[in-house]
Amino acid sequence: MNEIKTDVLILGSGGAGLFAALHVYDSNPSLNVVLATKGLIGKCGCSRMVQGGMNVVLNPADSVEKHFMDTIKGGGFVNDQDLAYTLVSDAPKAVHELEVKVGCFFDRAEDGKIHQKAFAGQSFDRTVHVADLSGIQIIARLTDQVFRREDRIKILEETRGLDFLTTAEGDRVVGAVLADMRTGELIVVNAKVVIVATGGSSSMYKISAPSVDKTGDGMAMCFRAGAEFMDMEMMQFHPTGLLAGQSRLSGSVLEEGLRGAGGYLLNGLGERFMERYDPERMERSTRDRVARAGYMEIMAGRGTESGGVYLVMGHLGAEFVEKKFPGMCDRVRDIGKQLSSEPVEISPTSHFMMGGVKIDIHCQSTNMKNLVIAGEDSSGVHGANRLGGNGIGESVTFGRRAGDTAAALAEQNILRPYRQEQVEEITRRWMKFYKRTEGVDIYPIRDEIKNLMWDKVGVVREAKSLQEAMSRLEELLEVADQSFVTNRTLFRYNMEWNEIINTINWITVARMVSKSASLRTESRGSHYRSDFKETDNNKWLVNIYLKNKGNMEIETYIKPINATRFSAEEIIKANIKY
Amino acid sequence: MLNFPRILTGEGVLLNAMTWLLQRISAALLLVVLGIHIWALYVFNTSEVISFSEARARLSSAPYVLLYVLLLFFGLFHAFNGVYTVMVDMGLKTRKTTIGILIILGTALFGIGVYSIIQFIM
Amino acid sequence: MSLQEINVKIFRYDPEADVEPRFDSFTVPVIKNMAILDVVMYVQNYVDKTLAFRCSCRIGMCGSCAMYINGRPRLACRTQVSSLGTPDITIMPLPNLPIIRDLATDMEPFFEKWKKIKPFYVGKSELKDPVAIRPDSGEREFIDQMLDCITCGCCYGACSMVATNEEYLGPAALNRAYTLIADKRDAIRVERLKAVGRSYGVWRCHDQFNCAEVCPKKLVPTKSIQQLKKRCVLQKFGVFK
Amino acid sequence: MPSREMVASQRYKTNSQVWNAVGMWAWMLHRATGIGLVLYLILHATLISTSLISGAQSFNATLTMLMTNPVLHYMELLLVGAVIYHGLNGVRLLLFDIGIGFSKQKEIFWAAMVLGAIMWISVVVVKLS
Repeated sequence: MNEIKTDVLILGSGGAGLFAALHVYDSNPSLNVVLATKGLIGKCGCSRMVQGGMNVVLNPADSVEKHFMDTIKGGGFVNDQDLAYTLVSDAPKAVHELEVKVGCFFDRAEDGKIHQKAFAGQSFDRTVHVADLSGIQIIARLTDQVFRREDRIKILEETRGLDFLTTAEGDRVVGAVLADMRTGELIVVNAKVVIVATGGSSSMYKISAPSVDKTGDGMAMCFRAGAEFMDMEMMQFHPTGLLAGQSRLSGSVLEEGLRGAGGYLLNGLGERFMERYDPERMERSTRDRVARAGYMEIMAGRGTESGGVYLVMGHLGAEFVEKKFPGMCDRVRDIGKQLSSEPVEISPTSHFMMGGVKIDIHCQSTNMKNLVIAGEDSSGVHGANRLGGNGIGESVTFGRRAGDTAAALAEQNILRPYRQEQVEEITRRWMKFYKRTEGVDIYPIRDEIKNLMWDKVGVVREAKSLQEAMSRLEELLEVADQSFVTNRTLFRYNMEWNEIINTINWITVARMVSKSASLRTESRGSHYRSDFKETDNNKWLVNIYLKNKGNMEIETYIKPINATRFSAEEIIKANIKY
Repeated sequence: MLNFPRILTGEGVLLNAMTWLLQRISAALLLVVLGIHIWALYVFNTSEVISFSEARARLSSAPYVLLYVLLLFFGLFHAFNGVYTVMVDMGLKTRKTTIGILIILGTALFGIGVYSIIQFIM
Repeated sequence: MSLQEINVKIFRYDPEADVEPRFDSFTVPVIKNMAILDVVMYVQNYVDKTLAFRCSCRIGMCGSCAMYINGRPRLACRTQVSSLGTPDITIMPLPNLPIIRDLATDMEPFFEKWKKIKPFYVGKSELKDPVAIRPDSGEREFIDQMLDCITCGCCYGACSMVATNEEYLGPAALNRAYTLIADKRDAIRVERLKAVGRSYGVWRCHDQFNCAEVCPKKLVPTKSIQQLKKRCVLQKFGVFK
Repeated sequence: MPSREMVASQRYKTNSQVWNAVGMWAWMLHRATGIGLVLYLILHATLISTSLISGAQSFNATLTMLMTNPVLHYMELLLVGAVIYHGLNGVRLLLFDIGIGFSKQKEIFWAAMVLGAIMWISVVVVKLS
């Protein structure tokens, strides 16, 4: 087995992982970094897939306070306010760095300054973008900058994390065991600090937006290692996922700017149904509301034949739509439709996890030392619902912070030894699938999870379905552990083995999501309970925490929200409807 | 120290940009010069077979001599630079030797050509 | 055209175990809006689990799933089965790159060359803030268009000059070089220009347009390369600074 | 560095060209005619010069022999075709070099081919009449 000793190990090469690598290097160029990524560098994960853009306060008429209020209002007031404020106040610095240091070039307005477009749920047009496929530019330029620093940043491509290495006390991370998927070999990385930036697990739903390699690996690893989680019931569904039958294209997001620009939604009967759900903001309402409205229309039998609703752009003029949204038009054209001139079938699609590992404003895990979390893996920034454009914002702002924190921690800490028996245990845990001559086929299990989550822990939840999901997930965790790899000697690029690990990670995260969702007996943000339709500020201005008891059982506890800027009393008094 | 013009400096002796540019210029000139050559032989020429005396008559005027020298020079440059380009495209490793051989060959052919022209004038 | 099923021939090769590559045939039922990526996923998930291929975003943004499909490099996720107009489909790995296994290629040579042109932006030290450039100034018109590259390697696989000369930088790297050299904000443009002006750089391009033919983002790297050639010549005369 | 060193370096070159595209064929023909013309040029220069070594008589004799040979007579049509193709496609390439026509490269090619065909056919007609 290969062993690498390094100062900082980064898992993930999205906006957070790449920015963290840059900031570790730029804080202290003598630190060694290992950047492991599940796909090709800069290509896997979802920052690459960012379409709309990034929310940032640049205009003097706008203010970080307004952005902050939009963020916590959109988040149903359960955000960690320190984290939310960090996001809005760091975002301008991050955009500045992206433009001046990294070399991005965002679209310009008529006066030559950075253009900011309209996004849903915001009091000011503050989304900077590169046409309608912003992620490509941000991630490609960040990757190029990482290439520039290759003297210290070692890139391990197609290398996934399996599990963390911890000290005997279990409260400190000392590295991780990784698997090089090209050879099938395991690698032990002994590191002073580990940064987790692997993204969420939304792909565990039947209709989902993220890239197929984003399977909640970081979250599952953190859970197994014992890190504290928060808000796991908060699962965002994007209202406008493309509907393309059974094809993998289904669920891919048609960006929010389409609604921002004036696109509207129709149900199967041709009614503009948002009138019933949010007459004031209509289609420019927050994602949770629009997604739920669409879902309810479909469930009420007012959807289209193939179970969706329509997105209409034609009234804005074909030329305008083609010019402003070339990427979206191309995507829709791939399935034989014209976005600029005809209604396109869409459906809510599983998109983003607001919940994740609990962190402080320096991105450190609250209960695990030397574990730094950035991006979607963390929790608290977005509360119960994320605003469009705050996602890549979180990745880059917290990626920067994570890098700075990791550099400081690496300077303060010594390289602690890992425990050989833990390495052996992890190796046994993941390599046993090769040892069996027969067992369970993983693919039907994977398909079942996706359907189960969609049906029972989806846009609309209730006690009974959540209970069913939880008990089935327990069973599935056992079943998946009995799976096997068809070709026992094929270690190189074995996608089946990879899918077994993915599936186990999905189940691990799914258990937390359904458990947490069953506890919150109210509706808030993207968490909607058909048996508890009302929002209850008196009882539920709290966060649900989850943790591994040590034997994969979930321990839960509830704590009041971190309301350092806008207190619970003020929230209750304001009685803002969301 | 002598300050060479930038054209003569740069990467090694290969002068990629300059040979590329000369290949374009020679191409453009060949369109004209070769055009006149063919026109003179096939359209302007009345008899079925070209004879020495006709050729000599043409080459008695200075512009025609110049035309043929240019044709020879640019034609050979374009041809041999083209051959070299093809070889580099195919992954040629021994560039300097090849350039040497091509220059000697080209110069030899140029000499032969000039010799022929002189034969007509004399 | 409405197909019930398609006949797929997939290239199989494990460089460490097989002496020669082979083709395996599969019959795949067609679903609505089926992309080639759906086809290989179907085969891998339900028919032959040992198949290897690479994909990430599945909507044409990451550029991981470039393959050689029915005679040209394409993105598997953005190639609809129906667009090929035939029920017989042959899928091979992207050419001009070493094979890891089956359809998964090693992009290393592609990125080694990408790094040779110093792909990273180096801002001029006097630029402290985002530069104001009016969209109607035309200054960025062509650059912004060419920045859409997703480094999928389709152009690299289609280029016969890459095939015959293994040192040639290839269309994608040169296109990236152009977007930086034409960017007035960049501080090391001349250095980059010298890198692309070498024998293995722009001069190997002979306007075949194979890159433009296959680019899933409809870029024309040939044009970027021409712009670079022009600047190289100007630089030799001391005009480009 | 495992992921870099594991590289299954055995390079199996697959078919890289895009054969069903105009640009590829234009280039192939340009190369083929180019190499053909180089060979002709060498032959042409040596023949003319060697025939001149012993003066006007030998020149006239050689030319008469060459120009009345029926096989060479027809082969000359090929030569003319090659010159026309290489020249016209060369013009197309020169247009690209000065930055014109990237979006219309196929149209330009076909326009050049039509023009070339007209030129070549008229040469054939003149030559065979």
